[in-house]
Amino acid sequence: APPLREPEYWKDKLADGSLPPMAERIPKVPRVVNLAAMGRNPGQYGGSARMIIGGQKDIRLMTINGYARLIGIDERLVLQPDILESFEQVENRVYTLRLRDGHRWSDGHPFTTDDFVYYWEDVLNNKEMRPRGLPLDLLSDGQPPRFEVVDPLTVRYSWDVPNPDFLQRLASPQPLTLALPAHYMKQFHPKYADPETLKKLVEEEGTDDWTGLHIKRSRTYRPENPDLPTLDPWRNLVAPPAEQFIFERNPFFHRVDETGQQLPYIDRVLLNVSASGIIPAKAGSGETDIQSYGLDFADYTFLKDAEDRYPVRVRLWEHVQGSRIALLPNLNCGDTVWRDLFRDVRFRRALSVAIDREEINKASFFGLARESADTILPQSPMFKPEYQRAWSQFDRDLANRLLDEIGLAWNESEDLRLLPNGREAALIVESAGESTLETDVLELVTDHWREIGLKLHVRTSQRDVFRSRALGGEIMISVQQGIDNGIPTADMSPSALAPTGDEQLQWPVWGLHYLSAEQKGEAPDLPEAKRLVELMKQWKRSTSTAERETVWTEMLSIYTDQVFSIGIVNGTLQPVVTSRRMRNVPEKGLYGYDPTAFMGVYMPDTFWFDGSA
Amino acid sequence: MILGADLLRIEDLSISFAMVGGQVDAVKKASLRVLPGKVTALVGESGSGKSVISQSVMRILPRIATASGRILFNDPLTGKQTDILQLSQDGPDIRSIRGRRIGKIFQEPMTSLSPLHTIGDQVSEVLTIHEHMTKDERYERTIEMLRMAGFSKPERAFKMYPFELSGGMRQRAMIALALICRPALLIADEPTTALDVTIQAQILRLLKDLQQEFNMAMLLITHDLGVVANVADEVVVIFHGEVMEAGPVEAIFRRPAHPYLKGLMAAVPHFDMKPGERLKALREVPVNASHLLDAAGTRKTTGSEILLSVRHVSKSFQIRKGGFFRPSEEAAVRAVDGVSFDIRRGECLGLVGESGCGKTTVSKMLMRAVTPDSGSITFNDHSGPVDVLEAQGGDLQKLRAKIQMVFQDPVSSLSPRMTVQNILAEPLEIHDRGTPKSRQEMVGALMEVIGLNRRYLNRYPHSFSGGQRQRIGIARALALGPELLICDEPVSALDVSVQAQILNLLKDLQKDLGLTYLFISHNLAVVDYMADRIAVMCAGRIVELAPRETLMRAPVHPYTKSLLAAVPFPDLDRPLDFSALKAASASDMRNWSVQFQRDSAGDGLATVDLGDGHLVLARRNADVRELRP
Amino acid sequence: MNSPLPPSGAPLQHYVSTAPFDPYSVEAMTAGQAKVFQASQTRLMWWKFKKHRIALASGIFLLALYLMIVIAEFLAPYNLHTRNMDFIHSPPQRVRLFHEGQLVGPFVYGRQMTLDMDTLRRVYTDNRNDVQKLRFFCSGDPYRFWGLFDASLHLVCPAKDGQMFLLGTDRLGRDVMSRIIYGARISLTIGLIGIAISFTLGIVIGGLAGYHGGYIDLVVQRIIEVLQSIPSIPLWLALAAIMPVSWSPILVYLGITVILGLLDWTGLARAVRSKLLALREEDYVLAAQLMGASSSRIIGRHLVPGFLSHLIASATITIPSMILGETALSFLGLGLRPPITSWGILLTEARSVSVIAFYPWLLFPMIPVILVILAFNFLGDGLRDAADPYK
Amino acid sequence: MLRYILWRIAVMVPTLFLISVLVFTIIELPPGDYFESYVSELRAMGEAADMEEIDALRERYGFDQPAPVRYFHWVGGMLHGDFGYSFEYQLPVSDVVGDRLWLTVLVSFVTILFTWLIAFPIGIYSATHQYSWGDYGLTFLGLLGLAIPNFMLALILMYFANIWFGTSIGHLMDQRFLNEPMSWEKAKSILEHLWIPVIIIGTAGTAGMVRRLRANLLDELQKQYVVTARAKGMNPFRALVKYPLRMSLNFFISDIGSILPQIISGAEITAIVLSLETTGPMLIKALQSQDMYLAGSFLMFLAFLTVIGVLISDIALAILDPRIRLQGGSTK
Ligand SMILES: Nc1ncnc2c1ncn2[C@@H]1O[C@H](COP(=O)(O)OP(=O)(O)OP(=O)(O)O)[C@@H](O)[C@H]1O
Ligand SMILES: Nc1ncnc2c1ncn2[C@@H]1O[C@H](COP(=O)(O)OP(=O)(O)OP(=O)(O)O)[C@@H](O)[C@H]1O
Ligand SMILES: [Mg+2]
Ligand SMILES: [Mg+2]
Repeated sequence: APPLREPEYWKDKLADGSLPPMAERIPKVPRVVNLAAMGRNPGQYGGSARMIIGGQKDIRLMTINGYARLIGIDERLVLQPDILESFEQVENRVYTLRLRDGHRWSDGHPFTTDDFVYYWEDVLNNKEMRPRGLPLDLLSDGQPPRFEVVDPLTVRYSWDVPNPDFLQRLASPQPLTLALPAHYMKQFHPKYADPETLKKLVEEEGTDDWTGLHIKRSRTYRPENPDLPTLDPWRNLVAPPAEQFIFERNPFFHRVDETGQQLPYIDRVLLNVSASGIIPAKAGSGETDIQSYGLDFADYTFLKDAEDRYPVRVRLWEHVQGSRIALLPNLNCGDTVWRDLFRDVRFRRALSVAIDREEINKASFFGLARESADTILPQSPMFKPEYQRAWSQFDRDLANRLLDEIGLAWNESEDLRLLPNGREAALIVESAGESTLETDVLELVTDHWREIGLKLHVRTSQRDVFRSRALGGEIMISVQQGIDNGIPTADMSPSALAPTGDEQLQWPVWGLHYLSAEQKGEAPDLPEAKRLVELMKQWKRSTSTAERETVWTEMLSIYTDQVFSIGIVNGTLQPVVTSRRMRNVPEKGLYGYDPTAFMGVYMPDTFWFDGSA
Repeated sequence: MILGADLLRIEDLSISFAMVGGQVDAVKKASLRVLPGKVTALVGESGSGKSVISQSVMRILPRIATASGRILFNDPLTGKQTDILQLSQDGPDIRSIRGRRIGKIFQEPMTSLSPLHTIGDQVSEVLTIHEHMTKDERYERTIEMLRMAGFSKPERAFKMYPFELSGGMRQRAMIALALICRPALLIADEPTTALDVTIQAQILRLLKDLQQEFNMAMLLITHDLGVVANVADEVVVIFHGEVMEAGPVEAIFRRPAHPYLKGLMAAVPHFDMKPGERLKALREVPVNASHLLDAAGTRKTTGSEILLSVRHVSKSFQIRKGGFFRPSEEAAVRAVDGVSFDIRRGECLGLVGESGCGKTTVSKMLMRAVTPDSGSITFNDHSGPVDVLEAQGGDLQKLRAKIQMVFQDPVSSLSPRMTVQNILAEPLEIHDRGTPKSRQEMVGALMEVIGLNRRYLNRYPHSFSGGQRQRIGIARALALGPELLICDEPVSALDVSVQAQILNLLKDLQKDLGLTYLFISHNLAVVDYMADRIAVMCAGRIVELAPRETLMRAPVHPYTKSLLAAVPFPDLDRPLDFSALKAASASDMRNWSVQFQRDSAGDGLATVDLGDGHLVLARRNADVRELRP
Repeated sequence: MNSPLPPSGAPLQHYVSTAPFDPYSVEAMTAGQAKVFQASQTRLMWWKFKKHRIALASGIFLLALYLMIVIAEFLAPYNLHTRNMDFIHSPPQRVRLFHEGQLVGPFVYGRQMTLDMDTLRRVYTDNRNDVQKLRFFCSGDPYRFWGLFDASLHLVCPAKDGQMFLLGTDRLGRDVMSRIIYGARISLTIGLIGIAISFTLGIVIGGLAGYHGGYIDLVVQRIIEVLQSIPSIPLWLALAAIMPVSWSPILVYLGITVILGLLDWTGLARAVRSKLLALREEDYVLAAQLMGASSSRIIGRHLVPGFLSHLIASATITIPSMILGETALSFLGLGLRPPITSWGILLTEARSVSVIAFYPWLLFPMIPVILVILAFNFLGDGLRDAADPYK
Repeated sequence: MLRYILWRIAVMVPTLFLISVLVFTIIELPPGDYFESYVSELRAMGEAADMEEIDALRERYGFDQPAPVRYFHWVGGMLHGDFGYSFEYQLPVSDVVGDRLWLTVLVSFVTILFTWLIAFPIGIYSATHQYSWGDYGLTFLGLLGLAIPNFMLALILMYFANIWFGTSIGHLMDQRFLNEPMSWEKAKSILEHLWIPVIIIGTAGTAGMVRRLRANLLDELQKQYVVTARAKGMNPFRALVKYPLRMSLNFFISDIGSILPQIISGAEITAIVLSLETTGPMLIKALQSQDMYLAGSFLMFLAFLTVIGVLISDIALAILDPRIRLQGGSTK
């Protein structure tokens, strides 16, 4: 192994001994990132990268982009042990996770199986902490796993029935937590802490009891607690509220490059809180070193123009959503006339083929997007062109034929169709009204549908009331982005294709039914939807990738053929602005929350500033 | 400087106003002069351009006015002669003259003072501008000036706001303001109209003193020929903006030549007029009074004998003491103190008295504009007695139509943004009399009887002369054809001939229609001419009330006596005896004989009936015979 | 003696004018004066107003604008929603008269768009050979005039198969000029309705409080205080939340107007009130009371006119803030909804730095806003002067 | 006068009570609650919320209780100096507001100062030089400020300030000073940034003030007492300031109470666009995400300032105009 090289950043601390040398800081077997093999260059330490966030909550971007997970996916979406040294699974039931020897939390305390034990015994299975039991992700067929500590570096979670989603959940941008820094958290736990001190702490924090305090102090996804030890590449130094968050390199981070440098290269990341509206302007005036959040395709021209004036570079990555914008007819709509129409597949197909996707592509995406149904992208191993093409052609005659078939007659002046009950066919589409893109697309769609005799009203309402209104059947159609993860592998859950959650605005009530383990909501009564639920369950029980692939394929074809959501375009582009001196940023990338964790899979810890440029 | 050269020389001054319908020539080639230390009186008909001339001397004409000619001012201090019209509008040259070398007493004291600043502030400000003095010195000087101007409690007046003062007090404040810098030239535009004769005499004496002491010259504009006779050295008579006659006072009074001047002289009311004798106005406007007012509503003269009876009304005003934040220990000033009187149907009750004694307050109480602290007021109309203080709704509305008032201050009582047409039509509109067309007619007729041309109907109040405005106020009060008309100094701003015209009109209305008047005036000759009975007020009380004859010939109360003694006559052979007039003494109880003074307990005064309706305020136990002179 | 004035310092001689004297003489009325005295007060004001050139011009300009919104469909070359996908973000075209030195009448050059795939910009070049003559009183985009009948007559249209974007196009290729013309409808009426509401409320409520004082004043003051103490945006948010979501855009528009009006009166009411508190002590108010005038008459005829300058100034300032107040609402996503367009919406749509950098013509709606505001202000000046008795 | 002031202060109590009810209604009006919107927002990102925690919070903050109970809870807390808890920031409201408050006060104060400093001279000039080129020009400039929506002006200024002066876009200071204690450098940076929002927020108000001041002055300049002042030989400017200006101040003073909410309302959008570290954006966000205690306490604080402002305005009015002071209490 090459000799380890210390970053300048720690010079003082190393000198006064407050920080041990690197060899003692990194695990015995660190994760060696071979940059050359990735087609990148090993870099140099140093520098602060500025990034703009739209609100305090967005410091979670650091957890997402930092993407240090027990197990993570790489650029090719293949699972890799990351924090773990290795993992094994048997029949998707028994998962054995092996830690790296000598791995430490950011405060230098060893990261061991104790941390898993603490979380399992004192948090997850503590009645006060979790009166309702384990999180759904840890249940398989409603049953919890068995947890064992195999040896000081190994833990095992085993279920009786398969839980194929487990590893993916560990690798997801918002990962399933299995461990907490026990040495730090114990001071907030009545089992370990001195009751008096704890009481005082609770009072100081202003929470009701220790659980509140514990939850608050243990937030890993939103790293608000600067004292909480972490395994991420950077750790937060600033407690909110603040206008600027400073993240400093984690001296105990477990990754090194092939030249013996500890990652990350960049010493500090500064998150400046700003209004999301001015992020493009700020990015275009060189006020950020790495930015994708808050930027939109429409800003590209401006950002590109700024390249001449400021030392910035703009790249275009590709969005991973199934559709950048999709229209979701609510199959659980309260208005029975409309509900029946929406449940008629001919109607959904008519709506879909009546849209001139090319025009939208031209107007809003410079023709660079892919006109497609709401489905997976070609980058997914399971992609088939027919999914993309399913009912996404522009065929107004077909649409009219379908509507005629359903029996929607025209009114006297021949400009609108009439519903079976004689009302004019006027649809109301709900939009969160957050982007001009949405407004523009809706404006075009309004015209397209007008041609087949349907009137469209756009109603903007706050997104927060969407869900409750959708559940109440008050929403007819809503606009959202399509399937989150458009580049799934068969091992990833196909839940987006089936009614599995109440946030799915095309069938929120059915989704709730599944989500609540059939306690709430209603069971789907459309055969195709029922089938999707069955397939979903089948996937959950599956033990092989091949089996999962068949499930996926069937679900995809049902979903696209049935047009449960009307996709418009996908593969749209996302500007990524970086400092011109920043290296190792891929020219092309897939951009999305799920599964790529925004930039996470491209490992921002390997980005570096080229001092010579 | 040639000793004795003209202090002010106005040569061929013409002034015109640019108005919507074309220009109005207010002054046409007028020339006059003022000698240092001497008084030039400018007399003339109301609206003849006197005030405009005086404004041009200070260069404070309204913006729409243009002046041509020369106004030469010889400053005795520097010996320099300046043509005021050539100076820049508000430049330092003219500013060093204004206020310091030339002082001006404005005709309308109410509006001429800022309502937001205390009297003291506004008066002492002149010193701040022109003299280098410490604050205390300024205060001293101001207090002294206020005292000289006739304020008995200048320290109090210093802190008062204009709206807290009576008309006469405001005028005195204005006088103090004009005199405080001891100017070389004083322009006094009707300086004493709101003052009772005793205070008027006092002011005239003050002016005379200053004239002697500081060689102050004066351009005196007045209607009171008595005042002219007493103080002027030279007189200029002006009519329609043109000088008709000019000369030394002797020549003017002894040998009036121009028909206009002769007419003026003849129109002066005097004390020895025979009963039923009419004043000779320069022009008689034939008025079909009954037609005029019948149009407004038919009237009945039947009903009880006493139209209005006032019983024991009192009114106190809170006086601020102490600072802004300290709770003010409220002291009250009794503006009206237990006043009782009756007004009989069809009579004219004259009310005279010292300036600030509460006349206006009494009249306002009759109109319910001021609520008395105690007492009662009953209006006895043919439909039965109405309690004025309690009337509500429709009753009040009817009452309002029956009692009308002519305000002492004509400027502020006219809405500045209404044309005369609208002002005069308004009462008719409120009481829904007639059609728009008949109202128009009525308004025209009203304008005629007050001697104003119909073509002024579309002008706004501010563009009228003081006298013209006063007449508009009278016309408005007449519009509704009231039964009782309260006239608060209705003719103070009118020259004698127009005054005669208006007084005759009022007399005619009284005779023909049985109109009843409460007539407040300082001009005793006018009251003598108009009133059937006269009440004399002093310090908030009625000190004497008697039929006119009795009061004039045989006054009992010492205050009445001193009033009558202070009347100036338009006769060079009957000059006022200034030296006999002691400052601020007429109303000072201590100078009265004991019978009229309050006893040591602070009261004990009661109304004593001397018979024949002659009432006088004296000690309860005073002997009637003792009182009679 | 001919002069009343002796030489300086000399004793004054007795001077008597020798001109003929007639006490009854009145100066002859000029024709102008006769006209003035017969005229009504409104007519007088109109005469005075006419003399104020800029005000008159502003008045005419505004009148023309209001006429324009009546026939917006006819004046606008395109419909509000007509898109032209081949001319997205096209800069304004120039109307020319001469082609290669020859007079051909008003025309524009045809345009070609090329995509710059590097910067992702649309580049437009004029084709100097493609002369597209404008047509007048021509048939163009069909529309339904006032929702009454179908028509397609326009004042001016592009050449057949040609384009004419005199003020450029927006991101959907819509003609900015046409949108401005349509937007005038909402923007010009919203201000007037809003101001009518707020002024009526402000003057009546403030007037009563100021004139009567005492308890009425106390209560009114507290209401105003409560209303004023909450910044407008939360109030908007709350009121917008009350407005049923099912309302049609037209109702929403009216609702917004009413909201703007309802929230705006407090300031005026306080100003009226405090001014009246001072003015009510004037003698002419007393005089009117003694004549038996009702409170409303005193407030309306005597007090408010004394305050007219302030009212006019406030009104001319409030109209623009109403026109633009709606932009603030739109900015928060509470304003008007797309099928309806206003200048405010056009401006909110242009709210990004890239517009300022690349598509500045999208800021054109600011020009009519500025012009209207200026016009209202100068009109206000003129009215003020006309009502000013001292002028 | 002292009695009047005490009486006015006593009257503030019911007013504040009314305001608190109104504020509470406003923040309660939109359907749903903070947690609803929080969950929705997370879901829109594809994230999941810990429903356990949310349910606990819901219960803890009494979201299951009827509105009046919550109202009294909130008001009661405020009386004890407890302004509630911000869900968004998961901190007590008082901690969240922190620095922003004084920055808001700074911006508002400077803006008010700016408005007055500009509006008074211009108003006076315009009134005394009616229809001069200066009058027209300044009127035009002022109206321009009024005609351009704040957000547009903000964008334009921000863009050009960046291009021409290199001022960083938005914010009240350079970002590197964000978490630093006050220093000379930081103060300089704040000043460098401050002028943009101040101009933007100030311009709109300035035009209104200029026009109103001008109108009022034009009326007063005709009055007889101005002539008197001139006849005293007073310098026209000093006369103007002492008499007509003081008279014209009536409208201005009666407005003092509403200046603050107005400035803050006007500033909100600007602050959003410019991403200022003031309370405006925070308030809007709190309102939109229904962070009710944060929004409510904020609004109450503003309301309190306004009520104080109105009090000051009433007292100042009484001081200014003796007619109001000495006779204002009476009923007609
Ligand atoms: N601002 C003005 N605008 C137009 N006309 C005016 C104005 N001021 C005065 N006048 C006219 O000028 C003439 C002279 O007015 P002036 O005030 O000088 O009269 P006067 O002699 O002082 O009368 P009085 O004794 O009644 O005060 C009057 O006819 C009046 O209507
Ligand atoms: N609003 C007020 N506030 C305080 N004091 C007042 C007020 N009005 C009048 N006074 C006082 O009441 C007294 C009487 O005033 P009033 O106006 O009745 O006098 P007047 O007899 O009409 O005098 P003049 O002949 O000078 O007009 C005066 O001392 C005056 O200062
Ligand atoms: Mg006069
Ligand atoms: Mg009086």
